[in-house]
Amino acid sequence: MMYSEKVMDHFLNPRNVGEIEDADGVGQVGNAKCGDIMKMYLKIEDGIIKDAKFKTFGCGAAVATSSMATELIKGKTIKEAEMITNKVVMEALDGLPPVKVHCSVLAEEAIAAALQDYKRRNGLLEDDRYEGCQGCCGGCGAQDIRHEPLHDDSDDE
Amino acid sequence: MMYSEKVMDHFLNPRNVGEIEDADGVGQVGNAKCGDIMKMYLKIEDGIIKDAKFKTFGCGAAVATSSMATELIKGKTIKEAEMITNKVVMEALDGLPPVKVHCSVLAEEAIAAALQDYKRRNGLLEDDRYEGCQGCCGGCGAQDIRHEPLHDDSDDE
Amino acid sequence: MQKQIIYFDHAATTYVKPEVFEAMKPYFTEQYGNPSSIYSIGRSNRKAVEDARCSVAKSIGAAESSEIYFTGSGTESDNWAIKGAALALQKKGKHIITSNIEHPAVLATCEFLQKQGYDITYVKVNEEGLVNPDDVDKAIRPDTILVTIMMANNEIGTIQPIKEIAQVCKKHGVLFHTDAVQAAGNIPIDVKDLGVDLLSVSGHKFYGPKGTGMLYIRKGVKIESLIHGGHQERNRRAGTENVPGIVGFAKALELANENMEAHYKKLSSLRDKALKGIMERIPYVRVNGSMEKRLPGNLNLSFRFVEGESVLLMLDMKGIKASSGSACTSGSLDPSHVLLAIGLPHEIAHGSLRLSFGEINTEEEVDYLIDSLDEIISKLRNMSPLYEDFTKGV
Amino acid sequence: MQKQIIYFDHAATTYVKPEVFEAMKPYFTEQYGNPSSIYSIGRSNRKAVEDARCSVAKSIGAAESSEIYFTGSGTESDNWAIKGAALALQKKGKHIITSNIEHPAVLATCEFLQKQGYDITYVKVNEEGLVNPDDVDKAIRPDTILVTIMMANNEIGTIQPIKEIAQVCKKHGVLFHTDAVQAAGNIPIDVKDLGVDLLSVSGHKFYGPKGTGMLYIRKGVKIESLIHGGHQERNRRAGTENVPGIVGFAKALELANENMEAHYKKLSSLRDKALKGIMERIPYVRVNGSMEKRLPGNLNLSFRFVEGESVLLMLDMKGIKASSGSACTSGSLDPSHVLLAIGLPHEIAHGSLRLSFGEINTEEEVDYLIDSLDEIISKLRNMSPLYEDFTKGV
Ligand SMILES: Cc1ncc(COP(=O)(O)O)c(C=O)c1O
Ligand SMILES: Cc1ncc(COP(=O)(O)O)c(C=O)c1O
Repeated sequence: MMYSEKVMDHFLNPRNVGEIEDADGVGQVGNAKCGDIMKMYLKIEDGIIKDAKFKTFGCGAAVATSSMATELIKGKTIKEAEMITNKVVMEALDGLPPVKVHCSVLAEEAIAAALQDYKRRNGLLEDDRYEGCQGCCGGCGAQDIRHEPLHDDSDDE
Repeated sequence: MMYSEKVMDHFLNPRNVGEIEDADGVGQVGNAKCGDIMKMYLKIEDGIIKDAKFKTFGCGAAVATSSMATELIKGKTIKEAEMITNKVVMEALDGLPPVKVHCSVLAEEAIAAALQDYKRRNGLLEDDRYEGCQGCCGGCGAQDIRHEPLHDDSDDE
Repeated sequence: MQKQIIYFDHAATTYVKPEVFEAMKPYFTEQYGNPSSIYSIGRSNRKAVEDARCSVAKSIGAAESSEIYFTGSGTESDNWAIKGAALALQKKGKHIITSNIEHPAVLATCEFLQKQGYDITYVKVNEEGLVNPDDVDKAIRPDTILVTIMMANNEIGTIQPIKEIAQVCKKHGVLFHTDAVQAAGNIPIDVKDLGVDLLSVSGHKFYGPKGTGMLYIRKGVKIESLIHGGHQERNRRAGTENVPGIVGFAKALELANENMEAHYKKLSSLRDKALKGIMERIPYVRVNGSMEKRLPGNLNLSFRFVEGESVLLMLDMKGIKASSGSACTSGSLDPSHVLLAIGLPHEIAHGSLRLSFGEINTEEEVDYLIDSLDEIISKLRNMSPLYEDFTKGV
Repeated sequence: MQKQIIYFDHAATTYVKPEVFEAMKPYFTEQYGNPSSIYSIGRSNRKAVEDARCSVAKSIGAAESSEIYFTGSGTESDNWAIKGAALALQKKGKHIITSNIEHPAVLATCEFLQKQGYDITYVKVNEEGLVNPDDVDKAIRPDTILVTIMMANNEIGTIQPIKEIAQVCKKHGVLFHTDAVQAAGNIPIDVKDLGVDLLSVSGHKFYGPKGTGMLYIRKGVKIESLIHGGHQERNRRAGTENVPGIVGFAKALELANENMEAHYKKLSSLRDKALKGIMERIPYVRVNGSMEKRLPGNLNLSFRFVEGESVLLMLDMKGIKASSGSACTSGSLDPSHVLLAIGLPHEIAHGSLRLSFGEINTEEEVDYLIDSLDEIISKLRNMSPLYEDFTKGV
C-alpha cells in the first residue's frame, strides 16, 4: 500500500474542501458502513461548473480522489465533466494501489450524483442511470464493470 | 550428539587396540550392515584376565566402549568380568548419548562372547546364553531388556 | 519534530534491542556451524540452541526444556498447534472451539480446517472483549478436540482468563492452546500455573528478531508436525535451526522477563497519560476494550466521524507511527473483526486507532501525540460529511 | 594447525558473507517497521522486501517478482510445495512421484501424505545417482498430481536432468516441483528455461542467513497455503515478514549469481585436487555419484573397512569439519539412503565422507586434508576387524 506523491499532496492539502451554501447540485455516495462517504457540491452557471466543493469521510485515497475530481471538473461543461471517469482521476493522481481503486470510482459517482441532482432540479434528466451509490462500490463486491482498474492485479490480496 | 571428554579420550587414544596371537578366548559381535563390529581377544590365566585387546569397526562410541571395556576387565576374574555390564562401561565413560547406548551393549556382549569362547575351549560351558550378537543390538530394534539406558529419553530421536 | 520518528506501534513489531543483536551477531559470520553436525563448531551451536531452549523454558515456567520448540514465526506456531492437534485427534472428533477476536493466524487456520471438514465454534466476547469461561464450558461437545483462545488481544489488548479456560478444558479432557504472541514479554507467563497444553510466542513482539517463534508443547501432548523433514527439534519441526534467531529470541525473552515490572509500569503510565490527555482535549472518543484486564502498552480509541487510515497518514506526516483498529492496512476493506465483535457499529469501527507503547517512548512524545491528534481529528472532522450531519443535527 | 578451523561442510550450511550481513544489519535495530504497516517506516521496509523479491526473481529467471514467495526455510518451501499441491489437487488424484534420493524434507513430507491416503511412487536412480526422465514418464498415471525431483543431491552432488523431467511433466499436464536447495548459488538456475512449476531454495546454503527460504510458484499455479493467517506474501504465506532475513537472502543470491563462474571454477578445482590427492595416497576408496553431472564443491567418498563417524571425529580433532555420507549425525543409525540407492553395500555406505568445498577454502587446506585423511584412514584400518579379515584374506 503505497500512495504516489500526488495522492499524498491531495490528501494532506485537499483542494476545495467545504460546502457551497447555495449549491446548484449536491450528490452524496458511499456509506459509513463501508468506510467511505463523499459529498459533492456544485455551482453551475450556463452549463459550466463554476465551483465544486466536497466533504469526505474516508481513507487517504478517498480524500485525494475527491480533491482531484473537484479540481478536474472546475471550469468544465457538464458534458466534459461527465467524461471525467475514475480512470481519469486515477491517472491525474499518478495511480492508486489496487485496493483503493474503488475510491476513484466513488469520486466519479459523486460527480455524477451531483450533476444528476442539478439536472433533476432543472428538469434536464434524460435517464436515471445514477441514483447515487448507496452500496459499496468496488469494495464490497458490487463491482461495476464500466470501471476498470489501471492494472490487472487480480492475483493481489 | 555430544560425547564426554572421557569418550573422546578413549576414542582418540584407544587402549588395548590390536590382536593377541595366542588368545585364550576370542569373541566378535555386531555386523557391518549395522555399522558396528567388535572383536575381543582375551588372555586368561588361572581364571584371571591377564590381557585384553580389541579391534573395532564403528563409530566413536564403539571404539571408546571397546577401549573402556578392555581396560575394565583386565586383571579381573572371569566372574568379575561378567559383572561389567553396559551400564558400568557407560558410567566409566561419563555417559553416552541416547542413540549410542547400543555401543555399550555391544561392548558387554563382546566380552561375554570372548569369555564364552574361552569357556567352550576349556569345557566350562554352563549354558549357551551368549552366541555372540550377530544382529544389531539396540540399533535395529533387537532390544534386550536386560540392558537399560542410563536415562529414559524415549521421547528423543 | 517533523523528521524524528515517534513509534507507537510496538504491538505490530519492535526493534531488536542492542543486547539482543549483540548476542545474535557471532552466529552469522563466525559461529555458523550446523547444529546437527557432529564436529565441534556444530556442537557449540547445538549448545547455543539448547541453552536458548533452557532459558525460554525458564522464562515461561515450563517443566522441561524439551517442551520448547523453536519455529519460524508466531503464525507458524499457531498453525502448528491447531492443525497439528486437528490431525492427531481427528479420530476422536473434528470440533474446535475458538473466539471471534482471534488473530488471523488462528482464524484463517480454523477456516482452512473448516474447509477440510472440521466444525468450528466461535465463542463470543462481551463488550469489553472478554471470553467467558462458562461459554467455553457450554460449547464443549464429546467431539471437541481443541480449544484455542488467545491470551491477549493484538488490537484492544484485552487479557483473557486463560487459567479458568484451561481448567474448563482440563475438566473435559480437551486440549487447550493459547496464542500468547501479544502477551509474551508484556505480562508474566507461567505455563504450569496457567495449565495450558500449547502456547505460541513470536520473537519480534518483545524486542527479539523477526522470523522467530516458539511453540510450547506440554510433555505428553502429541500433535502432528506441520513441517516434516530432518530430525531437528526432536523430530517435530524440521529445518536447519536458525541459530542466531533462536539465540536472539531467548535473549529477548530473558531480558523482558527480568525487566517485566518496570516495563509494565512505564508502559501503562505512558498509556494512561495519553488516554487522559486525549479524552480531555478531544470530544466523541471511545476507548475500546477492558481497561482493567489489558496489556500495559495498549490503547485503542475510536474517533467518531473520521476514518482510521486518514488519521494514521496524518500522524505519519507528523512523524508518529501508529496502527489502525481496522485491518485496512493489509489491503482488506472490512473494519476490524475485533471491534465489530465488541459491538462497535461499522462507521465507528472505521475510525479507530491503536497506539501501542514501548520502552523507547517518553512523556514528551505522548504530549506531542495528544497535540497532534487534537489537530488532526479537528481537521478531518471539518472535512467529514458525517460530522456536518451531526453538527447540523441531521 | 590444530586450533585453526578448516571448513569443508558448505553443503550443510555456510557462514553469512560480510556484505550480506551488512545489508541485513539496518533492519534489526533501526529500520524495524512492519512491512504491512501503512506509515513511512513500514513502507520503506515494504520496499526493501519488494526489492528483494525483484532481485530474487532476476536471480532465478522468473518472469515476474510476484512468483517469488519468501518462507522460513528450504524445508518449509518443500513442505509447502508438496502438501500445497496435494491439497489443491486432491480431487484430481492422490498420486505423487518422487525419487529415492530426495532430502528428508521431501521424503518425510511424502511419507506424511502417504499416511493421509496419498500414493507415492519412488523413481529409482542409477549407480551414478541419476534419475532417468523416461522412468518418470512411465510412472505418471491419470491420477498423478505432482512430480518432485531434486535439482542437485545434498550428499553426492548429482545434478538431475530437470529440464527433461519438466518436459515429461508438461506433456502429461502434471505439476513439477524441484528442490533446488543445493543447486542455488552453485549452478545457474533459470526457472523459465527449466520449465518447472515450483522450486525451493534455502538461504543458508549460499552464504545467506539461516531461517530463510523461498518458493517459486509459477504464475497461474494454484497450491494450498501451508501457513495460514495474515495477508503477507500475497495472502499465500502468512506471518510478519522477516525483513533482515529476506534482504540477506536476496543479497546472497545476487552475489552468488554475479560470482557464479569464478565460484564454480574455484570449487571444482579444489574438489578435483582433493580427489586426485586422496586417490593417489589411499587405497580402497570409491567416489560416489556422477563426476560429470555434479555440483562443483561436492566430493563424496567411501573408505572401505572404516566407519564414517570415526573419520569425522578424527578429522574434527585436526580442525577439519566435514560430514558423513550417512545420516548418523542426526541420531539415526541407518546408513545414508542415498548411498544405498546408488547400490552401495551397507558396510561401505557406513564408511562414507562428504566434503563440500566453499569460497574460503584454499589449496593448502586441501593438502592438509589429504595428509590428515591418509593418517586417519590408516589408523582406523589398523583398528578394524574388517581390514584384518581382508588382509588375512578371510
Ligand atoms: C537438498 C536439500 N533440501 C532441503 C534442505 C532443507 O533446508 P533447510 O534445512 O534450510 O530447511 C536441505 C538442507 O538441509 C537440502 O540439502
Ligand atoms: C495475537 C497474535 N497472534 C499471532 C501473530 C502472528 O505473529 P507473526 O506475524 O510474528 O507470525 C500476531 C502478530 O502479528 C499477533 O499479534
